[in-house]
Amino acid sequence: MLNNKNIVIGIAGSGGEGIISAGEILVNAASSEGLFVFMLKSVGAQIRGGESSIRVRVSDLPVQSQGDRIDVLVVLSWKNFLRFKSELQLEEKVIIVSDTDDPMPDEEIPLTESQREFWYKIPFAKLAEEHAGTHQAKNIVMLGAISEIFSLPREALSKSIKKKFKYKTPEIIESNIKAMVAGVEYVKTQVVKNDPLTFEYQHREPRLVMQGNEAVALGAIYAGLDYYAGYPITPSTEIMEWISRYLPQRDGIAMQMEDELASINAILGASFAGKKAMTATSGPGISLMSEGIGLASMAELPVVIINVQRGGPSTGLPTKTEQADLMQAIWGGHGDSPRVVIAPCDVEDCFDSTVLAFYIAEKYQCPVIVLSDQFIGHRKESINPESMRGSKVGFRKIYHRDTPSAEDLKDYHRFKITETGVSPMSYLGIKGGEYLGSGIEHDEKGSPRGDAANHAKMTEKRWKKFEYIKEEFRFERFYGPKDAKLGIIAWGSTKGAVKEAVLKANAMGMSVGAIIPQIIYPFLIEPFKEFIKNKDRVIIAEMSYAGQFRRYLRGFLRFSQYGVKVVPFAKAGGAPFMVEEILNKIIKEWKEMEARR
Amino acid sequence: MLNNKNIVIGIAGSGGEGIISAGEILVNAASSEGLFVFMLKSVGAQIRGGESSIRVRVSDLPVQSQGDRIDVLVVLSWKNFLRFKSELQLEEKVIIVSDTDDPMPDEEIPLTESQREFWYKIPFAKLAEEHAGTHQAKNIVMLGAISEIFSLPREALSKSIKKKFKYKTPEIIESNIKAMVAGVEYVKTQVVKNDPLTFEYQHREPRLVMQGNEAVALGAIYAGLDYYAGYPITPSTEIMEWISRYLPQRDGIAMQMEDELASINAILGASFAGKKAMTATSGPGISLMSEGIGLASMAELPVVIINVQRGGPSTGLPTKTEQADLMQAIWGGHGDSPRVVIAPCDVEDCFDSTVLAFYIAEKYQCPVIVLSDQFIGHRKESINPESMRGSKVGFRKIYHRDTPSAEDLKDYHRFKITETGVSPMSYLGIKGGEYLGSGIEHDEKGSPRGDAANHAKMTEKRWKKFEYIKEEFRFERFYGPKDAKLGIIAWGSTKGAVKEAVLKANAMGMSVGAIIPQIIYPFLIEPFKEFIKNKDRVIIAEMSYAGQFRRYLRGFLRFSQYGVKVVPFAKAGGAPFMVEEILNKIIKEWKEMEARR
Amino acid sequence: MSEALKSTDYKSNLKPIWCPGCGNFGVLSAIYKAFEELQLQPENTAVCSGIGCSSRLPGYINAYTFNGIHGRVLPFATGVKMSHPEATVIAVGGDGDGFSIGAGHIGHAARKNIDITYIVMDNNIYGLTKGQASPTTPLGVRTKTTYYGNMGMTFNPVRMLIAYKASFVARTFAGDPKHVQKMIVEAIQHPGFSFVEILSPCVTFRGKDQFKIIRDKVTYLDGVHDIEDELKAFDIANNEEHFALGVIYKKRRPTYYEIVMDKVTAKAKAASNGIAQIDKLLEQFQP
Amino acid sequence: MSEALKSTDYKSNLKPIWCPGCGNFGVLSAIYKAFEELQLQPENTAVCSGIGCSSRLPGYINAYTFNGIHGRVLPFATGVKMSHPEATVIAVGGDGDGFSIGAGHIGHAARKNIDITYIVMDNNIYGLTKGQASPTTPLGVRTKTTYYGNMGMTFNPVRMLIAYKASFVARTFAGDPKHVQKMIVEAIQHPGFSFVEILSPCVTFRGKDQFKIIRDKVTYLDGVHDIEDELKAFDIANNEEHFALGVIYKKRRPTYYEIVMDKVTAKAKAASNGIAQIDKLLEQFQP
Ligand SMILES: Cc1ncc(C[n+]2csc(CCOP(=O)(O)OP(=O)(O)O)c2C)c(N)n1
Ligand SMILES: Cc1ncc(C[n+]2csc(CCOP(=O)(O)OP(=O)(O)O)c2C)c(N)n1
Ligand code: SF4
Ligand code: SF4
Ligand SMILES: [Mg+2]
Ligand SMILES: [Mg+2]
Repeated sequence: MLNNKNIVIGIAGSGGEGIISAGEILVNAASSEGLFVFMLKSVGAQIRGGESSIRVRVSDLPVQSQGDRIDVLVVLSWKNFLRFKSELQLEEKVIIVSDTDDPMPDEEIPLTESQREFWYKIPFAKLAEEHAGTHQAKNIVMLGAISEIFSLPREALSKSIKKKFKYKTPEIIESNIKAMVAGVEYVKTQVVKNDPLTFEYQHREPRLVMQGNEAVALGAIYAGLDYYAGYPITPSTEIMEWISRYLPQRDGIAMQMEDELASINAILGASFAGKKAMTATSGPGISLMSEGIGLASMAELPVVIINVQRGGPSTGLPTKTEQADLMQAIWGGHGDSPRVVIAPCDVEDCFDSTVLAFYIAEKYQCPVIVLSDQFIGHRKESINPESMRGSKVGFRKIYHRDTPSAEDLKDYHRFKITETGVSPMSYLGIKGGEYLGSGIEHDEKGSPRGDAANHAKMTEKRWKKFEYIKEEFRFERFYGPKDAKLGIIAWGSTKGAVKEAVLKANAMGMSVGAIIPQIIYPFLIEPFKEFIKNKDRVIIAEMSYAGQFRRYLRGFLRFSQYGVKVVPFAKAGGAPFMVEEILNKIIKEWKEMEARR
Repeated sequence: MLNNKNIVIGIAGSGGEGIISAGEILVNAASSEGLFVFMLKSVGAQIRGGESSIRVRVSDLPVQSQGDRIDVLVVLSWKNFLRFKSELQLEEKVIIVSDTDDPMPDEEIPLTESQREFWYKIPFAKLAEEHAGTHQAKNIVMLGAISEIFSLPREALSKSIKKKFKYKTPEIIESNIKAMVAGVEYVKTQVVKNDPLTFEYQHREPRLVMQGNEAVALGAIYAGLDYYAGYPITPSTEIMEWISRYLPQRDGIAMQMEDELASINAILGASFAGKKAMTATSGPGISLMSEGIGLASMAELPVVIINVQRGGPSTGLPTKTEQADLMQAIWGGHGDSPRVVIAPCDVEDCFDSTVLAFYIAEKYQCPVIVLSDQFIGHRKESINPESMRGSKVGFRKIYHRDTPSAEDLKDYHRFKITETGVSPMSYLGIKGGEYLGSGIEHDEKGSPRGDAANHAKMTEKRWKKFEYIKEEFRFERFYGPKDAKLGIIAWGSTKGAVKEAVLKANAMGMSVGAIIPQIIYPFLIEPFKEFIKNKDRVIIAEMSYAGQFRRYLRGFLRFSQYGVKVVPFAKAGGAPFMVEEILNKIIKEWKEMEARR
Repeated sequence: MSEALKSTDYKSNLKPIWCPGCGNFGVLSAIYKAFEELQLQPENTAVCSGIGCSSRLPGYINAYTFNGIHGRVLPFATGVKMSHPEATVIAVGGDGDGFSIGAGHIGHAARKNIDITYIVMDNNIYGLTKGQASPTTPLGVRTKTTYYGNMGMTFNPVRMLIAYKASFVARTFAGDPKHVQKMIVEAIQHPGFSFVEILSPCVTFRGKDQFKIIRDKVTYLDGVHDIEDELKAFDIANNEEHFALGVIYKKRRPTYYEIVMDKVTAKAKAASNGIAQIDKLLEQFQP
Repeated sequence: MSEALKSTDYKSNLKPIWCPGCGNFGVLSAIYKAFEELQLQPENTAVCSGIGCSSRLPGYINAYTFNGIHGRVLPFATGVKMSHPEATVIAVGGDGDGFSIGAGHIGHAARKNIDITYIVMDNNIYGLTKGQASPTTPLGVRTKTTYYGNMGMTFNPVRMLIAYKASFVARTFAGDPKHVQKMIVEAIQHPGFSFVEILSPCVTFRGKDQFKIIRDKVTYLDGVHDIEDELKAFDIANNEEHFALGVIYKKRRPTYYEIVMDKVTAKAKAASNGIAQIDKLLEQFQP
């Protein structure tokens, strides 16, 4: 069933064919018309020349996920398409657009009759050569062609092309425009449209286009980041790249360190010196930071650590997504080391979660880990600009650690036991607030102390903050009816598919509710209790083979006390959930429930 | 109530006063008479000259713990005693032995009348000076004196003194014997015994005296350790020190590396090269090893990692005990990285657990973490020598990884998917078995592969081993009646106090059962189900403020399904549980249970 | 102007718990005096460390002090300095902390010329963990982990620091606190990364005679060699029979912070016409 | 005796996925030839690496190969070598893997004189992560993380290795595979820690002209300097205008394994009269 307000286009080819540029031009064009977009890219292990593919969803309505089925498959080279077979599935009623001069290797891609039904062949390379003077512009020819076939926003497209090449010579810009026009003209004159898909949409205010990693970087800057130290690692590196370019515009300092051990300790130093500090990394880097994060817990230093999760364990799948660093984020340190874990669920939420992370870190003087993942970090989404403008965020307050009063400074106790566990924090430059910070157990003054009684007292102090965090934050995301008997619990990037599946399921007549926490740890039990109390069963969907999220939830939530059946839905990462996968699970459980009535 | 078959002696003084030597002579003497001993030592943060104390329990019957009350308190210097007030509690009916010439600072130690009732003052230093020619021998005078007062094995004592000083000159040995005799004689002639404590025991075959860390080292050597790489860290260092001295006697190699990152990677290298390899560390070192342990999971390399836990987080309490590295051991890596976690519960079990760790590592080709702690690692216990002799262990088989057959080598697939998930492992030197090992996701041959389908398959392979481990091992330690309605679950070093408390509680007429797992992860659910199924409530006792063990158990065990109430009993570490603490908790819960009948 | 600070003003309330006779006492008193000489303000002074006997030193100083984790003092101090460039930032530690577990950081702090002073109390042993070999323990010496004698060649820290392009490299001896003081003062005054190796005996695990042994081996630099000549400095460092004490190498080059201000912040702010506001940063995401 | 192995026998089934023109191709082919020249037996050869484009190299070799984690190749290789002393053990990697995250390990492998060959394909950039600064990226160069130009001085690896007391230090250039082969052969033949820096251009992130730029800067050592003279070697290394290619320093000293066998295992076994049995080890715990 084709839905003309929502189109998913897959494009595959080799790295050198400008697949990703084409995708970017397309999403920019769509966003400037106010459409909703969602773009994933996927590249091979090869740095240059390898295979490359993108998946663009353009919609007149808000989109939650990458979309299940590919409506239009554009192939710039069949050879490279082959490597993405598992990611760009060929659906039955797919519409194929390929280069006339690139024959498909029949034996390897046995297309069915219905898959062959709508198949446009256009001489991309030849047209590019003829009209732009170089076959390199074949990606632009392609854009022109598909915009004509499916009625994609054409004007916006040529604006986007101009913008894309704005630092190039006028000749280059012009030849690319020519390439686009050549594509359009070719379709107009040589192609007979026989497929039913004609995209329909309303023009609205332009939206921003942003990657999850960029949203994190922006969030950090919005929250008042002063100091960044990091070490490159896929798929987090864009955060550092963006920050090292733009943080200096705000008088901040960004440093590339020699490794992650150095990065975490450098930001601890900055925090000790009174600054808002952050680092970003991925799995292997987080493992290396374990010791330093524990130091932040013990020395009660506010820091924000971004983990853009990738497939693991070890080096694992550096360019693929997974949700298997959850337990490590919560429990990865030696000793009882309190830290807060927050998980963004989409690009916009990367911004919000990062702002929130700084708020909690500074207010509660503890490390906060933000668990993003490759699926969010590397995708582009359209964003409502209002959600990020300085004056508009509002929802998230900006906080800077409480400093000692003159009274406090008379006999300063850095780790004074207070009702909330939070003690006023002095730092370099504050006269009278000098103290010894340390990773060794200490008393309220900061002096090292090894007895059990003091340790018990100070441990309690450090954990007490959690009670106040649990008090301060309650809201979690709920979808679907509250009184549904079937529930889904998921976290992070799995939200997209879950939300879409839940909306669909309800539209199909099932009653299903979902909850997606943003603050993962400490565990805000109330909303969960509320959520599960009237459920018959809940599906726990996650991209962790070991079912980390399920184990975690069960550690805190007595499902069986409420008579709720837990339905594990755990899979290894590599590819994000499809809406259909979740929907099928819902249907299965729903049927079982109905049968048991 | 004094029990004359069981005596707990506390000795406190300054580091230079030979407190620890005195304790060692005493436990050796007792063990050579076949008595059961348990000795804890505690030193201040100062390297030399600081305070130092020991607690020795000597018994005619097997002992499980350090003993709750101190029967005899020997004070070599009151000033230093003060620093141990919290560790060497003064019970009401304590018997005090102190130096006539070391006055007690009354204001600071307000002794009650009954504490003053039995108080022997003996001029230790003066007698030492007179009889041995140096006040340094006052610890030996003290030993003579208390052996006379309480009828401790005297003959054995002088043998132990001789042994202790066997590398010294005959003059030194002689003067120490004189010191002992002086103590004995002084008591005989000048002291009127008025306390009711006279130790009674039967002479038996001598027992060995060993520290937990030494038992680990021995276990490793018994299991066939070839290569050790490590970095010193309290309280694990003795393992490395012992191994670097004795492993070379067995043609093995022990290396001190530059840090823990190097240590873990070096043992991975050794394992890759076909050797049995191990490292030992404590909290901060384990945090640094997280990444390397994940590599072991991914590359399926057998290695054994010993973590002698200390108080945390961060540098924490380096010389104190805690059980708060549990979750990190299980979940500390990024990604789903299978590892086995084993916890010894006493000194003898350190040996057994290490042998078992090598067995599992080699058989299942995965990292195995042994979670000991400072409380076990640093204490001395008497051991039945038969439990460790080469020919007698028997219970634990020695295993060496399965190597590929000639058939396998024809087209060698290092990571071949098999029923058990274990694939024959080739290594350096085996012709035809050459392969690429890696931390990146790979296929059965070892070639890097990034697609989700392969990742799902290989992840399943790596985790499948767990099912077979769960099959192979079932036994866990049970104490008390199986049908008890009240249960306790604990792990590791908490066993001692729990076992003793359970035995006492049952003797007092309560019906309480306990279970102490040795293999912690994977979770062997059957014995636990069996254990909880008829319980009304279970106490979960652990030295982790955050209740890590409870969270872990709840993640796997549906207590509420069985209607079992979980009673948390979690405290921060620093000092191990006292039997009485556990017993009081048992009594409290028992009473509540009775009341609700 | 406030009153002059005395060396005792830099004492914290903690009492050192080093073994009697430990070389670190001499270092600590020299630091107090150096601080007095420089009239450092405690609120603008940070002294950081890792873990070790020597790493306990910050706790004894009245300033912003930090006793972090083993081997990571240099990155920590880097973060402090970059966040508070006008402060005096000092990193201290032992040979194990610095040259073993921390070995990966020194070169980077040096090549980046982070303006901190790094003081290593080198006692050729692991003191705190009670006597294991360190990277500077001489070959053949029996320690708790080298029962049959130490098996690795020793590091030559001064030589390494020169190779790393450190802009200030000095060596001194805890047995001569006046000289220690002098070196520390010069090191702190030097803009850029300054390294001071202090031979600071561990009397407990290396023996009480260490002071004498070292005293017999040291020679004082006469101050006439070309202090900017790396090759000469390397040559001086090569002599492991006699330890040359004094400033061995020194050259002024731009510090990391100077480069950042000049080459990064200035350019960045020019590019954005002053401090970029969020709304301005959002522009780049317009389609 | 079995038949002589050809360079193609060392090729694995994996096809290199480096960018066309990458310097590492030259290195790989030189390694195949060096292996042929030395007639290494694949089953007794280990080639290990960390992470990076260059660290992919082991996968392309038919031997026991390992592609571990970022920066830890030297400890891994150390464990391999000590477990299998008769094998040829080679560690390979990039400038980031070796000099940035792995910087803490080189000095220790060098001073212990572990008998492995460490080959660094130095391209002055992080290739695999797509173009960030490495410790050898020249000052001022714009990379993805140094938008306004690189801010840190560069490491001089050869100089560092000399300072670390490495017993064999050479430099070569991927643009001259014959020379690469020669250096690798000599390095493998050298008993002890041998280090070979290979200038190996990243054409994608440092530009295609790197080959030419480097070619213009290299000079070949004539083989007449005293190869055992550290000071001379340091002087040669100091020249960063012209890269001297060839063996810069080399001196035979006992390897770690030799010391262990001589000084440790021999003594230990003498102490226990041969291989100690468990029952014998238990004796020390008798009270
Ligand atoms: C990650 C980690 N590994 C090991 C240790 C244990 N440890 C503490 S201090 C130290 C070495 C101290 O030697 P050095 O730095 O020379 O200081 P010194 O005590 O000799 O002054 C070690 C190994 C630790 N605290 N953390
Ligand atoms: C712990 C960790 N941090 C970061 C990374 C990401 N990473 C992979 S390779 C690399 C740098 C590669 O540079 P280099 O070693 O010079 O190799 P090249 O690709 O240039 O050959 C980095 C930062 C990682 N894999 N692991
Ligand atoms: S152990 Fe050595 S370094 Fe540590 S305080 Fe004592 S003498 Fe000083
Ligand atoms: S990115 Fe550079 S180093 Fe990596 S393969 Fe390409 S050219 Fe070679
Ligand atoms: Mg030291
Ligand atoms: Mg590189």
